[in-house]
Amino acid sequence: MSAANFNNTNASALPWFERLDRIDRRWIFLLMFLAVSGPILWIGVTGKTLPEAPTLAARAVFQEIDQLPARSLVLISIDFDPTSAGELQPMATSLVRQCAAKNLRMVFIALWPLGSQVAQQTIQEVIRDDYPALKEGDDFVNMGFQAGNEAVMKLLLTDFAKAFPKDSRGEAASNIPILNSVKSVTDFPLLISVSAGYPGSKEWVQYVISAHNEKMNFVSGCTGVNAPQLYPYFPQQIAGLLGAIKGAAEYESMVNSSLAVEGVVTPPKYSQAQRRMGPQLVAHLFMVGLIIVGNINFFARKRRGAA
Amino acid sequence: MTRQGKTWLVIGAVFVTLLVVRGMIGQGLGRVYVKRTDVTVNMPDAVDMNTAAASSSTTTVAPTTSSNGKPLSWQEWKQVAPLAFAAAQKANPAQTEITLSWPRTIGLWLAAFFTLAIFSFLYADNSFYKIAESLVVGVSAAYWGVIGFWDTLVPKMFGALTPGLVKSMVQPSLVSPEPLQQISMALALILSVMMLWRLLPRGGWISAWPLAFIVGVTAGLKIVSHVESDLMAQTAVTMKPLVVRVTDASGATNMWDSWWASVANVLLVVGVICCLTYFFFSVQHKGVVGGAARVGIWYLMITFGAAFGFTVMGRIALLAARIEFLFDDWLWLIDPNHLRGL
Amino acid sequence: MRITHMIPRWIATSPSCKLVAIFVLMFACCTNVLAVETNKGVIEASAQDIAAQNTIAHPHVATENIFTKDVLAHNEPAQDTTASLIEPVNAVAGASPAVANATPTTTPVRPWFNSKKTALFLWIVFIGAAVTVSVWLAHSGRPIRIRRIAALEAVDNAVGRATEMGRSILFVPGIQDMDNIQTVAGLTMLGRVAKTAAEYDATIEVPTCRSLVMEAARDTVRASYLSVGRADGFSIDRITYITDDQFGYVAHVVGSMVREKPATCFYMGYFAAESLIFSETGNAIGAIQIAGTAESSQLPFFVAACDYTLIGEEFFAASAYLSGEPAQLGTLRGQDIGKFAVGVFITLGALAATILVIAPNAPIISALLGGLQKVLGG
Amino acid sequence: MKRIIPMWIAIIGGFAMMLSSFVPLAESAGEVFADIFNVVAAIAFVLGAGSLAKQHLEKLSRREAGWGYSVVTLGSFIVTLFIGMFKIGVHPNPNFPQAAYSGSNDAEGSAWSWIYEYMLTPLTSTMFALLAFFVASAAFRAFRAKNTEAILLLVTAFIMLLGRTFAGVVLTGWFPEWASGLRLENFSIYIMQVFNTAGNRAIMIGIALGVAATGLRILFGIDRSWLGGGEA
Repeated sequence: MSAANFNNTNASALPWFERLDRIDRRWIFLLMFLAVSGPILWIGVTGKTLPEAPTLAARAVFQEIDQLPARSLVLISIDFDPTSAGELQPMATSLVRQCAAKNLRMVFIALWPLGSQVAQQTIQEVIRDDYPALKEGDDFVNMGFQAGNEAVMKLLLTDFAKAFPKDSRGEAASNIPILNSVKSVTDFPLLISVSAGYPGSKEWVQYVISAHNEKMNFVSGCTGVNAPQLYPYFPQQIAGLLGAIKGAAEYESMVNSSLAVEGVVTPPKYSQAQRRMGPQLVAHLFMVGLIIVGNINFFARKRRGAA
Repeated sequence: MTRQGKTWLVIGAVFVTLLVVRGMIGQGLGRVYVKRTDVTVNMPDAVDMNTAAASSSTTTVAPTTSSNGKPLSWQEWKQVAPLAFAAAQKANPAQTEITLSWPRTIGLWLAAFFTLAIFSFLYADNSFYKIAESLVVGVSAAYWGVIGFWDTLVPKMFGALTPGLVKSMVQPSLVSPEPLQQISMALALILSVMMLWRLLPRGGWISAWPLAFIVGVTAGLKIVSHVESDLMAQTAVTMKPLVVRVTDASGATNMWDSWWASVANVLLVVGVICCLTYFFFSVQHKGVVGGAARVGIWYLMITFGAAFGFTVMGRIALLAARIEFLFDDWLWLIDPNHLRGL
Repeated sequence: MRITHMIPRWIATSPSCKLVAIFVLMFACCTNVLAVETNKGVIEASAQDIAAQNTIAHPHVATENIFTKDVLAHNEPAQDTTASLIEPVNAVAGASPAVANATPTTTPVRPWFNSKKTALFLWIVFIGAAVTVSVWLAHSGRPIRIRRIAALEAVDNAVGRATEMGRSILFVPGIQDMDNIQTVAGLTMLGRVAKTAAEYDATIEVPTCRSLVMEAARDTVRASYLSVGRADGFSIDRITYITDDQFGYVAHVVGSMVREKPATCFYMGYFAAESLIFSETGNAIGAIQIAGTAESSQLPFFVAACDYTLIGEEFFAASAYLSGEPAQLGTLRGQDIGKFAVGVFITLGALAATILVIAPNAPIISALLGGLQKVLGG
Repeated sequence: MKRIIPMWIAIIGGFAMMLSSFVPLAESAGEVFADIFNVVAAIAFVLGAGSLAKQHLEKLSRREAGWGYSVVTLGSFIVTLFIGMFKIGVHPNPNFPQAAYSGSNDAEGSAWSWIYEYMLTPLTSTMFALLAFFVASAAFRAFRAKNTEAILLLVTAFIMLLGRTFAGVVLTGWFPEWASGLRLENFSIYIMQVFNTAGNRAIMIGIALGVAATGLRILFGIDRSWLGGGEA
């Protein structure tokens, strides 16, 4: 049990800042656990969430989808797997919900092997459960996963059916009504990518969007890690950007309020991200506290060292 | 046992006690309910099969299942919320449509065990973690092997080289392969055989050839794509005016906004140039170059700080998702999705 | 057989001649291709342009037109009551339905060279030439002074430390396959590190995330041990495949880290989230850690938690730097020439754009800016 | 000879690929290569599986410390492989019942999806979630205001941490309209769009040049360390 253990034998003989500096990091881990689990319990029991003030990038995502005429084609690329679902699933859910509510026709693709399952789950959760009028093949279709990363994107530019020859039911692309008017990816006025890394939004911009910006718009939802790399593309190449769980919460609140019907409670599955902002806040404050304590400690040691 | 060890023991004991108490009150602990549906499909006649296969130019292989023309049926189970089970029981206590699923309930408890086993690594390496680690390595290695087989080899290689087989066994809707596809897959097969030559006692050096091919082609492809999308595109968008005029709706220049937009552009252009200077290898970082390189490092540090802050968000969301799994799906401590009651 | 044997030999022994030969060849191809293109391309280009203008000019309008038709045909119950249905009516007003049918039915003969990519081609030739000339100069004896890269100066010490402590060295070549150039760069680093390790008689462990990487790493390390005459010290079982799964791999590597306690850890290649899991675990076991990646999202974590980090371009320069060979160092100068050119472009472009803001009617400046944009593929 | 032929394969393959990007007829060469590569990588799994089996069987036969864990790894590997390869518990696709293997492994209720949902997902995503803890300890240990660089790093991280939550709104939301740019949530976006963009752009440009130089070193045969060692 010594792996992550620090030597604490003479701890009591040292001044406070030395002791703090050598603190067993497991205490930090425990506090972190409490900082996240406490708010989850609280929000889980009370059901209250923090208010969200949507920023420009998130508003743009909402606008892009909102301005499309009904029955427009939307290509939704699910470029993540369940390991990132904590951040990205709320975005995927709300994006699909807004598209379904707007009566847009959705084509799901996946460039990550497990993305196809994520798409299937999202379809089940949103479309089949809440918009049962939409028909698979006519209103939405899940084309499954294709290996090849950016090669698939390039192929999509020339021949959609070749890149995704069949859907998840095994139906050939030529027999799917929704794809009748689709020759290449540029036939979609809007591309949505929910991505956790490579291949994902950055590759979409590089290989598809930068060359065909005038034909199609692109909105992206991404993890916190990827957000810094994608902000440079906003708003020229990426028309709207949801960055991390914060972006998801902002967007979610916009979709929820736009689709709210008086007297009907929004299903709680549509406010996942907003619920996660509570633990987010406490954990961030905890991190800030850690950095401050670490620095007080550092200066105390420095002063003692200098004296 | 050290004092610290004792403290941790107490903390652990508190958690276990809470768990036991939780199990005894209220709705109990995590269970999974499923709803049964019967699926019946008609096997198409042999005639239909032949017409379907005749549309392709390739040879037809007889279907492997023997029950031609007969209806085929099986049962499927879909997961439902505990609320649905309660409602069904209330309506008809003898119903068998929605039932408790033992395999999935065991799975749920296993999943909770694995979650805690991995978290236990934070305390120290231990046998629970080792079990979880051994399992995840074994399962995931096989998992990706299987994915490679069914998602890559079958549709791409077998689909191109033995389309008849793939059509009859896996994917009747397979589009007949083009010659180019067949040639490239044949090449892939040759390269793969060379690769696997290593397993034979002699001539293993030949496996360097496919590797060399891959390395060379990767180098060639990446040179072009990086120069195009990173070097040229990023340089082009950095050529920004250092003075910007922002106009209001009325057409008048907004001095305040213009000033800030100009400052942003100046900061951007200067930043890119200074950072590039930092990366110079053949010039010593002294004098003007040294100064610029130092400013470049400052920019890089701000970049890293921003990325750090953003990443923290993501990481906490992931932890929150795992804790939600423990509290919601397993312990039934909270019910944010209203699956067990309103 | 003889000739085929001799040519590679000649080329292998005199790289500079080879480089020049290859570039002459490339230029020849280039001029040839351009000549063909200019002769043939003009008519096609104009025809294509007209066709393209027809189709591209109002793509949104055209598609929207189709959508409105669809709406009528399907007669779906509209699920939302927001005002978006008004929009297409406005948009359609300016368009004629014929636009949608204006797609050319015949495909023109494809030219030999994609004229849209001339700028890209020139850039690659330019960078290639910069590298070639630098290598050539380096070969002809011009001394090259490369600035210190602290992370790389530390490699020898870090390997030596492992030997002194009697512990192993861990080398993680990233989590991507051989089709990622970072993996290739990581393996070239592995070659250098393994060579040093072989000299110091330190053991080096390489867990890999991909089968192909395992094979390549085995070849690389074996050759490194051979090159210092220590073939007996090489063990194939230290380079193992774990699993393709990112976190399965991470679980195994951190588990073995706390058990084996390597004295030195190298992380060189493509990394994603595991960067911090590795480097924090390495920190807890007190290992010296040297990281290198071009993945900018992971750099902050390596910078914060490792002893030394190769940032972006430095990572690609690492193996050249460590080799100390003039030819390899020459390529670093080639990189610098490229950077200098980029700097000049940005400066000129920014100045030109600024002048255009102040004096919008300066034809020379706008021509200059247009030219710069064109050279950059804009 | 054993080195020279691979070197030439790399050189010819690389230059052919580079040129193919400019020839419209051969534009799809990259995609064709990606297909070939994926197939080779999928087949090379045999080598990886062999290595995995070998290392654990050796541990087992030598009864090394912890050989029991090797049994777990090997056992779970074989079981998963068997279930996945033969699509255990997967019904054929209702549209194509005549094809025995037309069903997808991912269908709900299959053994494969059980493994996926109850083993792979909790194990891997919890591993991922460990990062939240490591991020905290790294922040405590490494974010010390030692010099200008460190101060910039930590102040920026600070602004981001506060600006991206409700705390930012509480702390600076009262700033008047003319200073709204200084509100934490807006200021953090400003940093992203100016400083972060500048830094990332320079890194990207540098990487592009680094990739080009690395690629050219390989294609010119200057760097042969990937083939093993200096001399050809």
